[in-house]
Amino acid sequence: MAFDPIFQMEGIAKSYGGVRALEEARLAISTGRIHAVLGENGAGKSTLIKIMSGVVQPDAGTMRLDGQAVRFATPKAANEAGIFCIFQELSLIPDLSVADNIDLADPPRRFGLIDRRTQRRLAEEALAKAGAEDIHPLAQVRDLPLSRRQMVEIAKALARRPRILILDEATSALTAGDVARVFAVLKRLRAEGLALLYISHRMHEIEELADDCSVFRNGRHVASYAAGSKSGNEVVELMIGREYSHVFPPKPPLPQEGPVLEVQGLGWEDRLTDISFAARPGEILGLGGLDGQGQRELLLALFGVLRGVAGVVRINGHPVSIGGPRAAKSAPLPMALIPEDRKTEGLMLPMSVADNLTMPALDNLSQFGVIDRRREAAAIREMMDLLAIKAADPAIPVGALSGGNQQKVVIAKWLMLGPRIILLNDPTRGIDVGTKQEIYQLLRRLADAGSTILFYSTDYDELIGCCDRVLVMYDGMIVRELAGDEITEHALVSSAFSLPGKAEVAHG
Amino acid sequence: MSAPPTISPGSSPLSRSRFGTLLARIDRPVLAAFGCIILLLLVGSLYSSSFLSPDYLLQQLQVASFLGLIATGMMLVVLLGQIDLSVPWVVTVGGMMSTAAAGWGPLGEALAIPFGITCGAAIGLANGIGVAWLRVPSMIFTLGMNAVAQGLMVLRTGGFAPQDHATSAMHVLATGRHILSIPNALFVWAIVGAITIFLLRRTTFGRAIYAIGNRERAAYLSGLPTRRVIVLAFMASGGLSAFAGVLLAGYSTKAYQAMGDPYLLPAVAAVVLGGTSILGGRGSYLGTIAGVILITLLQSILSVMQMPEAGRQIIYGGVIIAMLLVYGRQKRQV
Amino acid sequence: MARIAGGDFRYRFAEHRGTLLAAAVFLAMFAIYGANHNAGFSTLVVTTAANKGVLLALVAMAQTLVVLTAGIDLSVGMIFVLANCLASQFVVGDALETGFGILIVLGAGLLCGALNGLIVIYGRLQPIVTTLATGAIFYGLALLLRPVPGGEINYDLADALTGDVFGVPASLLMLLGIVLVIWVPLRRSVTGRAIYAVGSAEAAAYMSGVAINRARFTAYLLSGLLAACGGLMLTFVTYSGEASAMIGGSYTLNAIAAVVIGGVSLYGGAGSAIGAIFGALVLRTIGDLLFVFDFDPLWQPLFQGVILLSAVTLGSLRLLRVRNRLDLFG
Amino acid sequence: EPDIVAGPGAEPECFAPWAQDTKYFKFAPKPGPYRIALANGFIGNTWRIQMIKTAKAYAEQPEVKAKLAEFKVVSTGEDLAAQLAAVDNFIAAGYDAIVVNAQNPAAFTPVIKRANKAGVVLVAFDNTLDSDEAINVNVDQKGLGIYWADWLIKNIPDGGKILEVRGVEGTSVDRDRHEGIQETLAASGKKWETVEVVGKWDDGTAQKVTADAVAVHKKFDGVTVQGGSTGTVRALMDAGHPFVPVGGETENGFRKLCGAHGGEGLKCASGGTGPAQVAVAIKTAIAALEGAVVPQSIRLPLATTEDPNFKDGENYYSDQSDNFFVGNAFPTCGINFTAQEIMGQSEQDQ
Ligand SMILES: Nc1ncnc2c1ncn2[C@@H]1O[C@H](COP(=O)(O)OP(=O)(O)OP(=O)(O)O)[C@@H](O)[C@H]1O
Ligand SMILES: Nc1ncnc2c1ncn2[C@@H]1O[C@H](COP(=O)(O)OP(=O)(O)OP(=O)(O)O)[C@@H](O)[C@H]1O
Ligand SMILES: [Mg+2]
Ligand SMILES: [Mg+2]
Repeated sequence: MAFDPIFQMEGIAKSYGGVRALEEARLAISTGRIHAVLGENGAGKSTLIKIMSGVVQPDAGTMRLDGQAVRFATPKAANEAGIFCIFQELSLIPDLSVADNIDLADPPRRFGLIDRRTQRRLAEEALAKAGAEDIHPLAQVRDLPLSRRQMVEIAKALARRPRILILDEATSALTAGDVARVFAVLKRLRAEGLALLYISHRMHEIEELADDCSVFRNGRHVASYAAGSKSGNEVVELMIGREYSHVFPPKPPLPQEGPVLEVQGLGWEDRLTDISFAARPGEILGLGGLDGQGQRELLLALFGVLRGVAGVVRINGHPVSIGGPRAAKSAPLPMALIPEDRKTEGLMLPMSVADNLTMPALDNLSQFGVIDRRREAAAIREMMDLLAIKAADPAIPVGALSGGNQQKVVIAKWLMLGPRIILLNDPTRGIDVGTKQEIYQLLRRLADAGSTILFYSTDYDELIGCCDRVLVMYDGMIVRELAGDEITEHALVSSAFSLPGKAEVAHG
Repeated sequence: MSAPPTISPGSSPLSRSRFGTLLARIDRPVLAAFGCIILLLLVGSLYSSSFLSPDYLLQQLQVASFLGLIATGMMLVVLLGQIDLSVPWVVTVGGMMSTAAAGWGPLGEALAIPFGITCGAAIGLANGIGVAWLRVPSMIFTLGMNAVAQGLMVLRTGGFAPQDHATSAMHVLATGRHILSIPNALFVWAIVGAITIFLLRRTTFGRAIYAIGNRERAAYLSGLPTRRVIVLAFMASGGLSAFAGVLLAGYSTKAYQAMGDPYLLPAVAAVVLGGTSILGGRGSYLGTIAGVILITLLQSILSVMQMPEAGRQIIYGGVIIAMLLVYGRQKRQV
Repeated sequence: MARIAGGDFRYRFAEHRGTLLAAAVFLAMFAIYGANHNAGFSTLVVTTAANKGVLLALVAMAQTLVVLTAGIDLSVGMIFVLANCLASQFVVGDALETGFGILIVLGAGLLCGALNGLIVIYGRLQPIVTTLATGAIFYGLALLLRPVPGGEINYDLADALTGDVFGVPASLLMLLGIVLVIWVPLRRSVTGRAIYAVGSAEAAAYMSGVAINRARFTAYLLSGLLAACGGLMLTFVTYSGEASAMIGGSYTLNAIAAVVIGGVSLYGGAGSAIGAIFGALVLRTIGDLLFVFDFDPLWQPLFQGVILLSAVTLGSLRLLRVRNRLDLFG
Repeated sequence: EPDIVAGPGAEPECFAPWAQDTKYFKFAPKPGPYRIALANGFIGNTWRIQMIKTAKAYAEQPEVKAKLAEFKVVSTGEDLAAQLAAVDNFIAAGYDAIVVNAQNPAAFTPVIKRANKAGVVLVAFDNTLDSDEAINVNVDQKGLGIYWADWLIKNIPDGGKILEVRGVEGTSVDRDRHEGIQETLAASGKKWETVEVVGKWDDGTAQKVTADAVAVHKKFDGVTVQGGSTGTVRALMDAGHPFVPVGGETENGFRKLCGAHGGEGLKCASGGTGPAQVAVAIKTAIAALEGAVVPQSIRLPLATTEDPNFKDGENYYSDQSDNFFVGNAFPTCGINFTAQEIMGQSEQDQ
C-alpha cells in the first residue's frame, strides 16, 4: 500500500492448547484509513486483535508501532500505546453506571479521588461523540438493552482518545439506525487521522466503509487488497476457500394448509400490544423492524418464558397456555427456541459438545431417567453430520468451537427434539457467510418438511432472502405485513420507521 | 462417545484443551488426593507402625463413612454451584428424631431410621424451596435453616429427647462388623456412593445437575426442570446428613445436642479437596471419596500423635492450602 | 437538563436502595426495643447496644470488602479472634507502648488479609476454600498465643472507648471514624471502583485495563485490617483475650448474614459497607428483642432462627415483580 | 458495693469458703421479693439445657418462689460480647441480682465494676470469674482431677499406661482438671505413661478419639475422661478392649455402664458437679440480698460415686437419658433434685 503503516504485525502465531488460532499471520494498518479484516468464524480475526490489544500473548512473531518493535503484556499496556479495542464480547461492567464505565481505567481525579462532576461531563461528551446522547450517564449498564450497551462500548473507546481503534463485530448487535450513526463517527475519525481496524461479517458494511481489506482463513493471512478491487463473490470465496453461490435457497410455493400457530390479541406489560397473526406449516415467517421493538419478547412469550401474557395462542386449533420451555417442548406440536445469546442462553460452554447436544432431548433418550448411552451416541452422531459441526471430538468443550460451530450446536440440540414450531432469535449474529448459507438452507429444508418457522433477524438481507412473509414490528405492535415480493429492503426500512398510527395494521 | 460428567472440562469458558489432555487433567486431583492419602499414612507410620494396621484403617473407614454420607450430599449441592450450611443441625435432627421415633413402641422402633432421614429431607426441602423458588443465595438461606433446626431441637427436646437411645438396628448399622470384619457403616457408604456415581453419570438427573451448575439460564431454556433438580439435590443433602446423624446416634448409642457441629467444614473441605469446583458444574465422586478419607485420616493421625490443638489447626489448614495449590488452581480468565 | 436532574435522583436512589432499607428496618426494630426496655433509651442501654453492635459491624464491613469482589471470607471471624488475643497481650502499658501494641494488632490483621489475598490471587484458589483453611491457621496461632482466656488491656483506653461522650457511645464515634477514614475514600477511589468492577465482571474489567490484582489485594488487605479493628474493640469490651473457635465461627457467619441483610450482593459488585453496618445492627437488635420480650429461654434459639430466615428472605419479595422469567437467573 | 467483713458466714456448711483467707461479703439487706436474672451464654448443649431447666425447677420450689418477684433467663449464645451486654442490660433494668455462667471468666471485670456501682449482686458459677469483686460458686476442678488420679492409683497397683481424654482446650476447667491428674500421678511414685487425646467434653468426639487411640496403642491400663465419658467407655467396648478402671464425669449413661459392667472389671469413679450448681448460685444470691454474710468464693462439694456403690434410681437412673447429668445433690444446701423433678419442668411454663 502507498501509505507507510503506523502498525505492523509479522509472522504472528498463536495456538490454544491444541488449536492453532493463528500461524504466519501478518497485518499492516495506516493512519487515516479503515482497514477491514474478513474471515470465516474461527479464521482468527478476534485472536489477531486480542494480540494487538494485549489481551493474549503471541507464541511467535513481531509487532511494530511507528517502526519500533512493541509487546503488550496487558490491555493496559496496549491502551497506553494508544491502541483501543471494542470487543466482540462486551467489556462493560454491568453493575457500574455508564459514566463509571466510560472512564473505568483512569477517571478524572481530585486529591486522588474520583471527580464525579468532571467524570459526568466527560461521559456526556463521549456519548455525544458516539452519537448516543439519549443514554443517561448515571444509568446502570445492566439496565440497558444490548444495542445501547454497544453504543456505550464505543463511547468508552472514543473517550480514551485512541490512535488505533479496533472494532471487532462492534455493529453486530446494532440497529440500522445506530449502525448509520456509528459509521458517521468512524468516517469522522478517519478524517481526523486515526487508524481503524474493522471486523464484520457484513459485506455491505465493509463495502461501505473499508479502504483496505485483509482476508484470513484458518489462521493464515490469505490476501490483502484495496477495497473495491475484488467482487464480493471473490471475497467470499477467498474467505471460505471454495466455490460460492446461491446464498439463499429458492422459496417454494406455500402449501395451502390451515394455520398451525394462531396468535390473537397477545399482549405483555407495555412491551407487546395486541399481537395477532397466524403461521402455516412449511412457512418461514420473518419478524422485522428496528431492533428492540418487541420481537424478542414475542418469541419469549410464545415459548412461555414471560409471565402474565394476555391473549390467546392456538396450536392446531387448540388454545394452549405454555408455562415455560419444558411445557413448550411437550406442546401439541413441539416448540423450539434458538435463543439470542448462545454463550449465556444457548450453551453450557464448559460442557462437552455431546452433553450440550442432548440437553433438551434427554427425556426422549432415557427411560425412567436413565440415559440410553447407545441411542444418545447415535443421536449425537446424526446431528453432528446433519449440520456438519466441525469438532475434533464430541467430548471437547463446546466453548472451544468457533462462533459458527457453536451456533450450529445450539440449533442442532433443538432439532434433536424434532420440533414442529421453531422460533429463531437472530440466529446468524456473528456467523460467517459460509455458515449462514448452510443455516438458511437448513431452515428451508425444515420448512419443506412441514415445520413452521418464526425467524427474527436484525439483518434485512436475511429476511428478504429467507422469509415467505415478514411481520414488521414497531413499539410492540405489528405495523405491517409483507408477503412475497413485497419484501424489499425499501419496504422493510420504511415500515420499520413508520409510526403505528400511519401504517395499516395487518392481521395474519 | 458422550463424555461422562466426570470428565467434563475446566470451569473457564475459554478452555480449549483436547480430549486426551482433558482426561489427564481431570484425573489429576483425584490421583493427587489418593497420593496424599498414601503419603499421610507413611508419615503416620513413622510415628507408629499401627497406622498401617488393617484394624486401624478399617476403623478410620468406619468413621469416614459418617463424613462420607454428609460429603455426598454436600457434593450434589456444590455441583449446582450452591452450598449447604445447615449440615450441623440437620445431622442432629437426624439423630434426635430417629431416636425419638424409637420411643413410640415397636412400630417406631422399626421406622426410626427412615423417620430420621425423612425429617432431614424435609429440612432439605425447605432449603431447596428457599434457593430454587425464593432464590435466596444458598449460602445464607441454609445458614438460617441451620439456626431454625437448632431452635427446633432445643425446643422439641429441651436437651433430651424423651427417648434419645438408639435402636439396636442403628447401633448394628453404625458399629457392627458382620462380613469379614468390614464395618457395616462402610457398606452403607459404599452403597450410597455407588448410587450417587450412577446418578451423576448415567441419569438425566445427574446431567441436569452439571448443566445447572454450569449455567442455570441455559439449562432452563433447554427445558430442564431446574427447580425440581435443585430441590431434589438439597433434599438429598438433607436426607444424607440426617442419615449420618442416625448412624452417629447408633455409633454412640444415643443422640445429643450439637452432635453435628464437627462435620460442616470437614465436609466442604473433603468435597473441594476431591477436585469439585466450588463454583459448580465440575467434579467427580471419586474425588470426594478421596477427600473424605484424606480429611478423616488427617484428623485422626494428628489427634493420636497428641499434637496440641493449636498445631493441629495450623497443620490442618496448611495441608488443605498446600494440596489445593498442587492441583486445585483454576485456570486464569481470558 | 431538568429531565436529567430528575433522572439523577432516581438513579442515585436506586444505587442506595439496599442500604436505606436496612437502615429503616434497624431504626424500626431499635425503636421497638427501646420502647419496651425498663430503662428506655438511657445512655447505658444505648452504649451497651452500640458496643456489641460495633463489634459485628466491623467484621461485617470486613466481609463486605471481600464479598464485593465476588468472594467470601470464612476467616474474618478468626482474624477477629487472633487480633483479640494479640491485643490482650500487647495493648497495655503507657500511651507509647499502647500505641505500639495497637500497631502490632492492626499490622497482624493486614498480614492475615495479605496472606488471603496472595493465595487467592497468585495461588488462584477459590476464596471460600482458601479462607476456610487460613481461618484454621489463624485460629491455631490465636490458640498458641492464648492457651487459656486471660490477658489484659490498657483499661483507661478501654473505658474511654466503651463509654460515652456527652451521651453518644464512643464506640459509635470510633466506627464513624473508621468509615470516614477507610470506607468513604475507598468508595471514591479508583481502586475502590476497581473492586466493584472485578466483582461484577472480572473478564470485562481486565479487558478494560483495570488493575484487577491490585483491587483484589486491597480488598483482602483492608478486610483483614477491619477484622483486626473488631478484635481490638472486642478486647476493649472484654478486658481480655480468648482463643475461641465458637466466637470466631459465629462472627464469620453473622457477618455474612449482616452483609446480605445490608443489601450487599453475594454475587459481588453491588452494595455498600454502610448497608452491612446496618445489617449487623439489625442482627444485634434481634438478640436484644429477646431481652425485652419475655421468651422462654428454650424458645429463644428458634425465635432468632426464624427472624434471621425471614430477614434474609425479605429480598425475594422482588420476585413478585419479575415478569420475564429469565430475570430470575443471576 | 458490699462491705468486706470477717467470717464465719451464714450456713457455712453450704456456703463453704474456698480457702481460709477467703474474704466475706455483706450486702445491704434489701426487702424482697427480688428480681433475679440468669445470664447464660451458649445453650446448644445438654449440660446448659439441663442447667436452665434446673434453675427454673429451683425457682419454682415454693419457699424459693415466695422470695422471687421475677426470675428471668436469657441465653446469648457463643458471643461473649452479647453476654456482657445482657448483664449490662439487667443492671440497667434494675434487677437485684444476676447469676452468670460466664463464656469467658477473664472478661467480666468491667461489668463487675458496673454491677457493684449499681449495688447489684453478681454471682458466677461453672465458669467462674477471675475476680474477687464478685461472688464465685466454684467447683474444685483441680480436686476433680486429683480425685480421678487417686482412683486410678488405688486400682492399678503398679502403674501403667493411662489414656487421658481431655476437654475443650483453651479453657481453665480443662487445664485445672488436667493438672490435677498429672500432678497426682507424678506424686504417686508409681510409673505412669499417659496418652492424651482431645474429647472436647463431647460423647461423639470422645468416642472417636478413644477408638483411634485404642486402635494405635492397643492396650491401656486405665482411663480418665473429663467429659463424654459415655462415649469413651462405648469406644472401649466396641474395640473389645478389656474393662479397666475409669475416672469419668457424672453422665447418667456413664454410670449406667458402670452399674452394668462393674462386675466385669469396669471399675468407675464418677465425679463432678452437675448443672444443679446453678441452684446453689441462686440460693447464694438470695442470701446475699437478704444481707447474710457470704464468702466471696464458695467451694462446692463434689458429687462423687465409686464402684461398687452405683445404685439404680439412687445415683443413676436407667430409665432416663444417657445425656442426663446426675450429680444434682447438694444435701448441705438442702438441694436435692431427682431426675424427675428436673425433667418434669416442661418448656412451656414460664
Ligand atoms: N481462548 C481460547 N481457547 C481455545 N481456543 C480458542 C480460544 N479463542 C479462540 N480459539 C480458537 O481459535 C480460533 C480462532 O478464533 P477467533 O475467535 O479468533 O476466530 P474469529 O475469526 O474471531 O471467529 P468469529 O468470526 O466467530 O469471531 C478458533 O478455532 C477458536 O476456536
Ligand atoms: N459479495 C457477495 N456475493 C454473494 N453473496 C454475498 C455477498 N456478500 C454477502 N453475501 C451473502 O448474502 C448474505 C448477506 O450478506 P452478509 O455477508 O452481509 O452477511 P449478513 O447477512 O450481513 O450477516 P450478518 O448477520 O453478520 O450481518 C450472507 O449470508 C452471504 O451469504
Ligand atoms: Mg471473533
Ligand atoms: Mg464472529
